[in-house]
Amino acid sequence: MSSLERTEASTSKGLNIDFKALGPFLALVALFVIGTGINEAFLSGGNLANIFTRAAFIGIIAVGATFVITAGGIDLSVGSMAAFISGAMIVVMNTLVATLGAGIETVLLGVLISIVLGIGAGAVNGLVSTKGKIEAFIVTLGTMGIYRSLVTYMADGGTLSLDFEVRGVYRPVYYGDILGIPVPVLVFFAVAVAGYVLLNMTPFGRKCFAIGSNEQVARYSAIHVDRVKTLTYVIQGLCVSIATIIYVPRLGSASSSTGVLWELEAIAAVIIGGTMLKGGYGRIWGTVIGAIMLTTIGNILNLTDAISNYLNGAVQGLIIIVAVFLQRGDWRRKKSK
Amino acid sequence: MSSLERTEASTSKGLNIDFKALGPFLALVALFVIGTGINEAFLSGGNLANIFTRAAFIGIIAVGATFVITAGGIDLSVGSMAAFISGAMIVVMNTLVATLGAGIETVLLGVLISIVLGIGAGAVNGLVSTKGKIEAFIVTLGTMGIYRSLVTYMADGGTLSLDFEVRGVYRPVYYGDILGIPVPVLVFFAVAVAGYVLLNMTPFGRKCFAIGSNEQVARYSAIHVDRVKTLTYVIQGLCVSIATIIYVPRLGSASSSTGVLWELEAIAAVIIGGTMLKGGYGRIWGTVIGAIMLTTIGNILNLTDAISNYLNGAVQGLIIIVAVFLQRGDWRRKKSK
Amino acid sequence: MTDAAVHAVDPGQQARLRLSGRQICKSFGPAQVLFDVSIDLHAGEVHALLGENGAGKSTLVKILSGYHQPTSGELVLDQAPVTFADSEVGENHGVILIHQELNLAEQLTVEENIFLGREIKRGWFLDKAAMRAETRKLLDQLQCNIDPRTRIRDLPVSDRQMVEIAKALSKNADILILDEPTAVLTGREVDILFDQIKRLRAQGVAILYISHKLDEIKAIADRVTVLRDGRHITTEPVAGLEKDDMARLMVGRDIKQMFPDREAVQASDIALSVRDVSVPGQVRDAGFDLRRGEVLGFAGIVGAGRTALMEAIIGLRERSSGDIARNGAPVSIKNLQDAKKCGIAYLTKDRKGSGLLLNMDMRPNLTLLALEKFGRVIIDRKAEEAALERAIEAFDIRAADPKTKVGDFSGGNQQKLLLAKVMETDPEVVIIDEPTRGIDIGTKSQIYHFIGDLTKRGKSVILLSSEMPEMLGLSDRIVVMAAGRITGILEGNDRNEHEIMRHATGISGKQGVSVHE
Amino acid sequence: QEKIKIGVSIPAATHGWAGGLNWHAEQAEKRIEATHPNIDVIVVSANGATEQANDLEDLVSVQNIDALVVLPFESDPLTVPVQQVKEAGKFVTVVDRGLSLPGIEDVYVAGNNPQLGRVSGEYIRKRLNDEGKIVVLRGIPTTIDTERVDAFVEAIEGSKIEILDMKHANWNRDDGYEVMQDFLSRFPEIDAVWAQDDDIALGVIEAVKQADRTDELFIVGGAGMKDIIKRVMDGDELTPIDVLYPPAMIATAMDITVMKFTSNAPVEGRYILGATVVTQENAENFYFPDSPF
Ligand SMILES: Nc1ncnc2c1ncn2[C@@H]1O[C@H](COP(=O)(O)OP(=O)(O)OP(=O)(O)O)[C@@H](O)[C@H]1O
Ligand SMILES: Nc1ncnc2c1ncn2[C@@H]1O[C@H](COP(=O)(O)OP(=O)(O)OP(=O)(O)O)[C@@H](O)[C@H]1O
Ligand SMILES: [Mg+2]
Ligand SMILES: [Mg+2]
Repeated sequence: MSSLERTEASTSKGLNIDFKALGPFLALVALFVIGTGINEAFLSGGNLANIFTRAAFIGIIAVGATFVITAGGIDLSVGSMAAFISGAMIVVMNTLVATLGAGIETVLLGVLISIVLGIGAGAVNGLVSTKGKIEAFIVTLGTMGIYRSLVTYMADGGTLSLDFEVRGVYRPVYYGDILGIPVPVLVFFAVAVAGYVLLNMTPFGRKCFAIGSNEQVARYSAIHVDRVKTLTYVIQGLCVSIATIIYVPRLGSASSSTGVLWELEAIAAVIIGGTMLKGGYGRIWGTVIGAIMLTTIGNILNLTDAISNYLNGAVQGLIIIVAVFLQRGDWRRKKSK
Repeated sequence: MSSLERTEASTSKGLNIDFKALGPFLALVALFVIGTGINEAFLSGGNLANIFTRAAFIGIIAVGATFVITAGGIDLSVGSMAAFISGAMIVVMNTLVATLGAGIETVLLGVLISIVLGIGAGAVNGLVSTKGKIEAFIVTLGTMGIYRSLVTYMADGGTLSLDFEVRGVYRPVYYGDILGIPVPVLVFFAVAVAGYVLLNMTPFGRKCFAIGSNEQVARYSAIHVDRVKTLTYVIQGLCVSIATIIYVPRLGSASSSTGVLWELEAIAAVIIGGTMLKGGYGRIWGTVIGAIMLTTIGNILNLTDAISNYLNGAVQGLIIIVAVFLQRGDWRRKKSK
Repeated sequence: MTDAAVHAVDPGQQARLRLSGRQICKSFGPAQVLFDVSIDLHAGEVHALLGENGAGKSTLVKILSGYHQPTSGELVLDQAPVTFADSEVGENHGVILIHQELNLAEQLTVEENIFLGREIKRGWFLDKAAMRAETRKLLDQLQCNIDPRTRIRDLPVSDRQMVEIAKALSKNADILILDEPTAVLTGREVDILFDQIKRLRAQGVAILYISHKLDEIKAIADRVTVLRDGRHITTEPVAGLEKDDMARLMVGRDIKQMFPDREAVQASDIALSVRDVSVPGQVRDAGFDLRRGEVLGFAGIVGAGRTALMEAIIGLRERSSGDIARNGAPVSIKNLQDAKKCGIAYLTKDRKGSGLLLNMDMRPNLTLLALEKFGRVIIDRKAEEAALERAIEAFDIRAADPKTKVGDFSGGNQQKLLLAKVMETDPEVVIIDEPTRGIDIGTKSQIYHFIGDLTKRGKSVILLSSEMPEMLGLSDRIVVMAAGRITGILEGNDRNEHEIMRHATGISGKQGVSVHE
Repeated sequence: QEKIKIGVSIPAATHGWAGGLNWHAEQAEKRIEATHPNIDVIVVSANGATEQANDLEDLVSVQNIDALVVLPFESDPLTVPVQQVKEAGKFVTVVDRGLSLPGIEDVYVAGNNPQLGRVSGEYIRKRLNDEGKIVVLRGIPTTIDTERVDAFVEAIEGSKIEILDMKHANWNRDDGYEVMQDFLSRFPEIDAVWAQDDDIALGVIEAVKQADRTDELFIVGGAGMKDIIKRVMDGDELTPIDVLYPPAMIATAMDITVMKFTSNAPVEGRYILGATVVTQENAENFYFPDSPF
């Protein structure tokens, strides 16, 4: 009898989970229907490619943010960090042209620098907040200012532009495609899969969940809380670096206005996707869909002139609220029962 | 013997609390010392009045944010809300000039509108998040876009400008002083005292603490969690409205760029002051000092020509981190023992 | 407490029926946990509720007090059907429940918690002085010597429980329900609680009392209702029942031997040796040897520093001095990971705060401590599932639905899961702090035998317990601590309650004056 | 001997043009301080109107400046704060965005936003022979943006030029790129793009290139960023002209203000800098490869 109960229970649970996981996906489908209704061009291959390619930046960063938030942290510095890393990459590559020429090596070295800086910047955020015992909010608010200042300083207040020859070599990383799928989308997909595996299938991911849901329990379970938390920031930094690597060849420039408010977008994508801001529960696929949703909303607004431009923000805000409401509504009701 | 131990524990606790409360204050004193070191004019009455007057805006908003955060919520919409309310006040007062003339009545009606809108906007944030069961982060991210769009729309993309005659009447609310103390500072002080009393000396405040500390426990203690949470947003709205009332006579205008990033500053002031972002512990005086600290940092950067403007953000970020580190360092160490 | 005083309802007083649950059924999702349970509570009577872990006791009392709604069935209060839409309505009708799990806001102080949601006001403001005075009075009534301004998170669990009791008492209950109030209390505190219960009974309060300690039921209850697997088994006067009868009614079989047989262990074979461990303000110069295959008991009054000592040994607390050796070789233990590598495992007494992730289901909880066993790169889910099945089997963990969040488990099943979690590391030395807190008598016996088996396999156990029978029945030797020091190590015939108390209170032993009779 | 202090208050370098502004201000500071040892220039930058008002207060109360050069973040909110500086007896030079009340400033060095819109509109009108379909990418919703767009619309009024849509690209390259991508998906036929600003224009260029529609349209930017000037100079078909709105105007204003303290000639009045059209012929005069803008 009890085993019978168990089977019943687990199947219905299965359905439940599907619903929960389906939520963001359904909201996304709804958006796509709206988009198509507004303008047929929405469903054109080109437009879809645009949406997914754009979603890649925020999405990759948001995958990192999913780790940080799942483990109970927050990182406000990602937008500035992206600007800073872009700037540093450009400066390095421009300098290297003189010695190495505008070849693959130069680009690879730029990429290397980006990864080193991303990991370093993430480690700074993580170590200062864990070892210094300062709230992550404050630390990353501080580094947000610092990284942005650094890029402004490097650019002398203006714009850092990548050498045009290097751009040519580097260009395919953004504009290229493999079997018709844009490279950034492939990278996004790869990062998401890696993130999924890391968060859901490895001891490290499990530890992130544990720390986010109860730090004390994690400590009593022989988890090196500080180390794991720091690593989540490092992963965030690495994700920012990857996003930057595909961002730089797009316009070949970086300035103090690069990446402004990306942190908000990234966190929003994470939360829309169902990850809990208080930590303890994270969902990479939700994040991916959250990022695509955000991009899609922006795209839809550009496809119609029915709405006054001045009200774009309002429509965007409304859609976000409604989408999250629709996606959460049902399982919440169940829970509160 | 066990009672002896306990007495020891409780006295040291008493000391602890003092230290903890002193922390932000000491950090502020350190900042003042730095300021004076850089430029003697820092301590001039005029400059100090400027600092405190400026701190009033962010400070008043941050007092409201202390309630929201203590009860475990967050409000990202305050900056946009301030812009929206400013805009609405200006439109209303400009319209009233035609019928009522540019007198006290016009200003008072403007103030009334401001309060109604503040309470209303706060209620919207609170109700949508509690009744709709949507994360406050998402709701207020949404309303942030909505309020800002509304002011842009009202201003037709430009600037709403208060009638110059009304400005004359309204002016003393910002520029006036009583016994040498600028009016905004007095208002700030009054709001802080009221906030302190409400948070620490009334059942309502107690409920905020309880909800932030453990919502389940609060619910089991017959606390109407949704109602109290909604009220914290209403209080936040009211505080934004009060801040707006003293803001409008300063610049006499509102546009889509009014109040940008004030939410970040307000939350930072709250966290710097020692309130916990996860809820359950809030401190109004800490918030007040946090707001003054933030303003002082900005002021100090204007005292010297030594630092490149491009690096302002970096210096600001560093000081925030260091200040919080100094202020937290000791009691944290005790705790981790 | 051991003497089984028998109480009957005072014949002169009409046993007035106050609250009944009729044909209560309850399901959580697909899992039904209560089947047609009925219960009557009379004024001036202590009614005990017995049942194994997961039998549905807590669920039933939550329904009686309005925290849950029954799926079917009804409540009748003073002959009239009622619905408690929420606990507030229940409380307004005088039904007060002390939860099995502590229900306090940890960041608030004692007085803030006691008056949470019903603060005393003067005008619009809190009357803090009045609340403090009232709190003081309540605590004094319970002979509980804590500062009303202490934050809950700084209190040991037993004090927290006393705060819960004080809170309930202050609500002037007509119908008071206590769900395992004594699981975390010391003997003295239990006596105090019983005095209060008797006082209330005399005042005509109807009391429903849940406990796994059958002594207590004998001592305090008038009638007892037994639940098994969510079904009502019987309701009868306690007077006619012996402890064994109750156990049989609960478990459905006889419990033959509570404790395992102990074999003598080799005194020279030292598994763990601890010297001069100090933790500022909590432990001073503590040292002892743990023999292989031994159960070493640690006794002492609350706050004696037992937990602090153990946590210091395994690196969860910073120690100012101390040397630790495993099998004669010195080891450096700086954190729990190190301790784990040395084959030491620790079971915390605070299962909610530091034991289990309440928002997750069983599987991640079970494997969290021994995660590397399930794959260093990718977690082997199959192995995890297998481990879970084994643990459910071995520790008899009963969850109506294995996917429920651990936080929704019955208290006893949480404790079993915690034990299973710790044992996943295959430790050589197990330090267990209050291992049977909230565990039913049948399972308790299982756990004792489990501990016995461990030692037979050459593992060593350190047992921290405030339950005297458990301490005496299991331990080969008993270390007694008082005020942060080890005051004596009792062996052979010295292992008795009297000696333990003398050492624990400092009357005899290193610090005190030795009085021999 | 006390130095003469000149405070310069400008918006922070949050977009390309403002970046240029900051760069020119710093260059001018170095140059002026080198040539006039008795003058100290203090440049402060603000992230918003409120912050700029704070800066003005600080320049007066702690730095005790003698003169102020201010490029208001927005005209309206800074009117009163600048007025207070004036009332404190300082010499005031206002740059680019005029104040809402007349007679406050001693010197006004004006850019001409409506003219930028008008000139751009007139060019597009002429080039398209009064007929065609265009899209417009606007800046950040502010008065400046509105002034430019209004003048632009007015300039093409009466022609058969259809504005397919206007969207805000916030004077930002990334936004320019994305908005243009969406315009390109939406409209199969676009004859010209008014990007209003060179940062936006750079994003637009990449989007057009990506969509492979470089042959069907041309782009008019604005401000005189070196990258665009270079393209104009090189005769790029995509960007035939640029309309000047040089951030260097801050340096001009600073120089004029210095004159007040170094020469005896009266310094006052309005200096209006026109929105010059940069073509391949004259581009060389406006190309400064060393500037960050
Ligand atoms: N909120 C809930 N959601 C799902 N299942 C629940 C919930 N609450 C209780 N249960 C299940 O109901 C059953 C009965 O639990 P209950 O807590 O009533 O047992 P109990 O008799 O109090 O046991 P114990 O002696 O261990 O405290 C358990 O299987 C438990 O997992
Ligand atoms: N004043 C206090 N501040 C913080 N924590 C305290 C305080 N007093 C007691 N505790 C906590 O209560 C627990 C008491 O542990 P301790 O080791 O002192 O006693 P114990 O003898 O193990 O108690 P028990 O008999 O309940 O196991 C410790 O975990 C300690 O952290
Ligand atoms: Mg129970
Ligand atoms: Mg200078």
